[in-house]
Amino acid sequence: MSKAIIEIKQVWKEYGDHVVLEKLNLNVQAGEFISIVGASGCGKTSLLNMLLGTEKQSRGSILLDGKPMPQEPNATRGIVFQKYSAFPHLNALENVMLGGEFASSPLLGKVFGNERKKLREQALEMLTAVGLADAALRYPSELSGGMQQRLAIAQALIKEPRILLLDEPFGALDPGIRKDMHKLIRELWKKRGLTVFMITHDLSEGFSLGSRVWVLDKPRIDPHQPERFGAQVVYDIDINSEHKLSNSIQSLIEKQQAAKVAV
Amino acid sequence: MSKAIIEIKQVWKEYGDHVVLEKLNLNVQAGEFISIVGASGCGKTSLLNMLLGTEKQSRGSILLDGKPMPQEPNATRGIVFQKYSAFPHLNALENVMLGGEFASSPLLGKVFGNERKKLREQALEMLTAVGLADAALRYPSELSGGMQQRLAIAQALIKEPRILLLDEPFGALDPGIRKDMHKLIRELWKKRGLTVFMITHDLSEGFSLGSRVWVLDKPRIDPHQPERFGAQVVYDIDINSEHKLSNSIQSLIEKQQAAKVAV
Amino acid sequence: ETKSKFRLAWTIYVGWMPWDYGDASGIVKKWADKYDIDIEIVQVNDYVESINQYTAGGFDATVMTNMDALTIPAASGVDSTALIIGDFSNGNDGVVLKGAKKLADIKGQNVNLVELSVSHYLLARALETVSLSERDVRVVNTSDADLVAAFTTDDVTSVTTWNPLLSEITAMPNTTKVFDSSMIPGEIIDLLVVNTKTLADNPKLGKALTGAWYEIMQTMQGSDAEAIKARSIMAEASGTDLEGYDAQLASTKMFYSAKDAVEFNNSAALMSTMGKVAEFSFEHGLLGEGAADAKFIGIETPSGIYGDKGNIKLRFNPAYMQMAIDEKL
Amino acid sequence: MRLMNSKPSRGMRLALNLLPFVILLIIYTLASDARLLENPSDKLLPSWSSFADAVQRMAFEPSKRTGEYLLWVDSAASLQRLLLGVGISAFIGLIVGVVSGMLPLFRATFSPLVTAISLIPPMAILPILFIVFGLGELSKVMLIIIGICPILIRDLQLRTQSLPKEQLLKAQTLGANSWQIMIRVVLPQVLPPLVSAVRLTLGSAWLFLIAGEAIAATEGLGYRIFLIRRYLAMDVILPYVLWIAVLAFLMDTILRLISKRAFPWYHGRGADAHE
Amino acid sequence: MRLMNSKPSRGMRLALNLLPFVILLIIYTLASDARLLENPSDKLLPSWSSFADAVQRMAFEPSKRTGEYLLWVDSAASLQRLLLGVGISAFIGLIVGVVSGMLPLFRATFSPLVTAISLIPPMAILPILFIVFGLGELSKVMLIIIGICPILIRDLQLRTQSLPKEQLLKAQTLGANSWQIMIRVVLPQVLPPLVSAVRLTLGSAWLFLIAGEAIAATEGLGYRIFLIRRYLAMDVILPYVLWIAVLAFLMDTILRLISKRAFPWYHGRGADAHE
Ligand SMILES: Nc1ncnc2c1ncn2[C@@H]1O[C@H](COP(=O)(O)OP(=O)(O)OP(=O)(O)O)[C@@H](O)[C@H]1O
Ligand SMILES: Nc1ncnc2c1ncn2[C@@H]1O[C@H](COP(=O)(O)OP(=O)(O)OP(=O)(O)O)[C@@H](O)[C@H]1O
Ligand SMILES: [Mg+2]
Ligand SMILES: [Mg+2]
Repeated sequence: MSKAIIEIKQVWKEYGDHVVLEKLNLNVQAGEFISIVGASGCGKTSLLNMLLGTEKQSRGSILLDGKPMPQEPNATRGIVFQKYSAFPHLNALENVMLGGEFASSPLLGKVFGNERKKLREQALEMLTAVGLADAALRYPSELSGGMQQRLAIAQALIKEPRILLLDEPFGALDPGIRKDMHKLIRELWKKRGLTVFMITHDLSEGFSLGSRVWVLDKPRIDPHQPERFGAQVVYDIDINSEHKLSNSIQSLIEKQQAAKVAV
Repeated sequence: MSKAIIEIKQVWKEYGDHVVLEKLNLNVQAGEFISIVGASGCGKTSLLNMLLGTEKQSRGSILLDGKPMPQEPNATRGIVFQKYSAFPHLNALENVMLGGEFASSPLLGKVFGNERKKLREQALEMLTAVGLADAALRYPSELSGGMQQRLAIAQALIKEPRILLLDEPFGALDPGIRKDMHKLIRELWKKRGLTVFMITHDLSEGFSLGSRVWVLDKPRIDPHQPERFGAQVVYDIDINSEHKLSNSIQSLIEKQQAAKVAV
Repeated sequence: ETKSKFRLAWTIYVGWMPWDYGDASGIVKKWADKYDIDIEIVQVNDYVESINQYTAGGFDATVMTNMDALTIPAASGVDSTALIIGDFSNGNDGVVLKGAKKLADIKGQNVNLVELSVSHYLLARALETVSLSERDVRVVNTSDADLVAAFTTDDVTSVTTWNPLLSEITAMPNTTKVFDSSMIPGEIIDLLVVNTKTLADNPKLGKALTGAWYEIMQTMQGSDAEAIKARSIMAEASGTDLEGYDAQLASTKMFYSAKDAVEFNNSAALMSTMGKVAEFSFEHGLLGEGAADAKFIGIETPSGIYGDKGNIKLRFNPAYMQMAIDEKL
Repeated sequence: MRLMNSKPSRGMRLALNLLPFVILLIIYTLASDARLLENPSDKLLPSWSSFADAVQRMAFEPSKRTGEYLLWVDSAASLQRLLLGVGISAFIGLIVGVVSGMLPLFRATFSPLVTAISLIPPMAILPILFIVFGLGELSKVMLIIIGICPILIRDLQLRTQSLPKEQLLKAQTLGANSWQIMIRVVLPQVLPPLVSAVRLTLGSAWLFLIAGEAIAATEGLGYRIFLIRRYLAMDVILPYVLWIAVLAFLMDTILRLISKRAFPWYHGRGADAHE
Repeated sequence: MRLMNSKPSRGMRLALNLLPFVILLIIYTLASDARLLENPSDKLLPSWSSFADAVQRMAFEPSKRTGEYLLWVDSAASLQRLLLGVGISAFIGLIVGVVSGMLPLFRATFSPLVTAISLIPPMAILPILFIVFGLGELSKVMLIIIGICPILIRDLQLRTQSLPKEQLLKAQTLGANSWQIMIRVVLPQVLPPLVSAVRLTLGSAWLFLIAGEAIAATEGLGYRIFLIRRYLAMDVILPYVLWIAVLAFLMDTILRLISKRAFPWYHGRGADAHE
């Protein structure tokens, strides 16, 4: 078995007295597509934030390539949020070029002349890959929700990050458009050998896209002090090898989930 | 055949030169549940607005119980929007009581004493019916998206409208929560003998809830002047009598729809 | 028309502080009661505003200088009478230079002053004495409230102003008072001005005010305990102390007795002074656009009429002060 | 670590908060000492003990002339004018703003007029104001009203117009008439923005108050500052200015707390932080 | 039909827009006629022909004393001060606001100071301003800056802080450092709010300009109004006030158009109507 790209060792996350995540022990290989599902507020975003580097685990350690995770976001980890992902003051093309400009021009963050031409071509290529070639000169506010998410993905991928983090990337989209986005993200993942972490509220989305699904939940609950215990990964399902098993678990979870929501 | 509750006769809707809807001829019986589906911008909301009375048809006539539709919203037609439906400054209970208060107190719009107690009881009953009894004293901002929509429905139903208009009522909800809402709305519709018009982007939602589905689309398109022709009801599907047929049509539409969206 | 309620406006200035004392001590009320009328004494912060209000009809009587009486109410067609001549400035207004020692050095400097006020007039008269004209300096309009602060800055090198600002400024190091009103005695006169028509219809007002004024004058004069107390109150109201107020009085020629005031009123000098003032005002456009020359507005004095007899708008009428002398009040 | 990501700890933050004030105080003390050494009767930068004397005199000793404690008399007079002016403006702003926001006919008639009035700097029409409203309390209160009312009206009108159309439609389907919608749906919802708008205009209100008092008053904080300005009595002016700042701060804080108390639905965790 | 639902037609709206102005004009004419009948040299409510004369004199005839066309000289002087003051304030507001919004360390140090300064009514510290900055153009420009800069700084800081956190994170994952994020992500996005904030503070800027000119100047619109007040020449004051309103309106309109032109992404149909 190859060395894991990410190792999560005995990680706890607490906000003051409130234990959000407890005792996580997980290894992720390069090229995995991990779907993270779980009830609202169970700590999915907190986990992603630790992988992004904007929050620090309270205990334990998270390793990237065997070294401690950098405590700040950087270009190794791309991210796509549910919204606000693209910069509204730049058109689609400029949004995608921005990453390159940051790298080439430390002072102005802006390049000109030949270098610009090159960046432009790369960006156009990327926009074509996500199906936005025709909308290159439009501002985000002129794009539909789905197109904005494509743009956000293109923007993240142009830096060729090894890890892509997605926090409910399709949560705000209509079902029809979601399906197209699924196709897109699956293609990009396969073609570029990315390691993807995707949070979703839609179980079927999680199962159909992921190569592995983490289900976050609290195994123990103290009804008087619900904040005493944190969530753990209660199911860690490898889709490829256990497809049969997962199906049955899925229906199980769905029922559980539905029961919770009805409250 | 009983007299129709709503008759739409030769109705056109135009904004300036832009023909949105053309030549609609439709009759609706009391107690029908009509799902309205169609591409974005095809005129679904315009149609609903004419039924609500906030917009007037450009030509033709719309009759309610054989009389011209009142040109203003009133208590015969309840409405639930995708969002902003509840009043943020009132808690759930007060939101539901408001309709009764308007009727009993023309001057203050507020009642006190015994009358208030009675209204309160009715409102609590209604909140219980939509599963919000426990959240009666919470403000809308403290409710989840699904709970807010339940509240909006409760608020509309307390006036016992004969017609209920829903404009993508569940569009902003997560899939799990959507399912509960479907159950709720189906129960309420059956129990109260409402006539329901529901716009949705989700085809399966439209077909599973409606007793009748209207598919809006432009039968003719002039590629150079796309605004010359308006949308019509290209399919008018009675779910109960033609369930078999509708299934095949559904898959047909889904494909069509997907193709359009992909652009 | 006759009425029984009157309003008098006063502003803070050494020669007008007695009105505040008269209000606080009840002297004014006493005299008003005697004539069975009501007189409200109102303090206004902003001097020009008080005259504007008088001109617009908001006050029946207001304190002002002879020049402002001509250029504001009279020029606006409001027929006004100088009921009481309280004092004239005798060193209370002055031109101050920073560094330089003599008036002629003012040439080419910026002079900060309240434009179109008596300071402006004083400056013009001062310049005449050294054969300069206003073209040889640059007048910068500066609000009186900020003149002292302004003078502490480097770009202000010369000011023309009145007390108490003048004494604040001359107290600063490296300053010289190169000209003051004692060199043009009797030209800057402080008056109580009453609307002529109101006065004609309500002689009681004139009597009550004149009576009250000379009783106050009597009280504040000298160094007995009551006078000290009166002047202390006036001092505090004008924001200074007894010592400072007495210093200001020293450079003011107060007419404590009605006799002196009437004498001054009847002198021929008054008419020639008003002639100079009228000419200055005309040159500066203060008599209004309709004025063809300095004599556009008639000024009536006991020694004759200056200007247009058909358009008399300002009257120096000693009748009521005379009553005070005759003890007919 | 990027500079934008480095956050001071609690104690550190407090220290940083105070730092500029401490530096200012030190600079003042040095400058004042230097000036007073040169000219002991200098009034420009008084020593700390002169400040203490002046405060003692203005706040805790009766005035010789009237027997009043001047600072408190001035504060009471100014606050009364300010509260009257702001209160009346808020009331007018609320009523006219809401009616104008709700009724297109009313809006068409009055909105351009309000815009025109709001363009005129009240300072420019001060002379006219005093002539029209006299020199009494009315004119000072009116100056505040004319200064801030157009702003409040326009803000409230905008807030009313930007209520989701859906809400007004919903209310109509609940059988409400225009009046009921106004008092039960619109008014309560624009109250919190009204408080915010009032907080924002308080600064201007103080300005107009001081300008008005400078011209015609016999007591008040602005009056006193202008009266003693002639003597450059910085030992009184500076404490007065600080006192005004403290009063302004207190009023702002009180309004903020009132709004938090009275409108929990507006400040609740759900509605994202309207500060 | 409910009153709130009845909208005036186009022609009707125009008529309603003009109605209050027409009424005001009529009232003025009647009042002026009545006063002039009583006292033909009354200056309080001049006749229309006096206005025409005054405008002719101030705008199109050289002054007897200086040979200058006063209205234009005054306008040029005032506009220059105003533009300088507002321009510098906008610049400082942008820089300090953005830096303070982005960097917690900077914010902790300077934000309380800015808040404290914003609480002090500039009118109250006029003497201090004069002493520090002299009586020249600088002090008038500084008065504007001190008056509106704290507002702009606080607004821009708030705007910067309320940029979606997601954007700043995204920029960091694209490899940007704090400086690059500031100039490529934050600065361009707060420019349109800066223009809005400047438009909102223009009213105050005019106020401070007029207050400053009233105190010490040799030309300027505020100077002229306060000078002429000495002889109650309403025939000049009123046209000057109107002229100021027109200038204020023009500046506001120009800023609005510039913003629309320069920031299409901000005013675009997608982003809901930032007026
Ligand atoms: N900065 C914070 N300080 C205190 N508590 C926090 C903070 N961030 C998150 N929490 C708490 O931690 C818990 C987990 O939050 P998190 O956002 O990770 O949940 P989530 O699974 O992403 O939920 P959702 O599905 O709603 O996005 C929540 O109870 C939340 O209130
Ligand atoms: N007030 C209006 N003025 C002019 N055009 C309008 C107006 N309202 C709607 N339209 C146009 O009419 C068409 C139909 O709009 P409508 O809102 O009814 O579509 P819809 O089917 O509800 O779309 P969606 O699914 O996006 O809600 C659109 O092209 C829209 O631009
Ligand atoms: Mg989350
Ligand atoms: Mg719609």
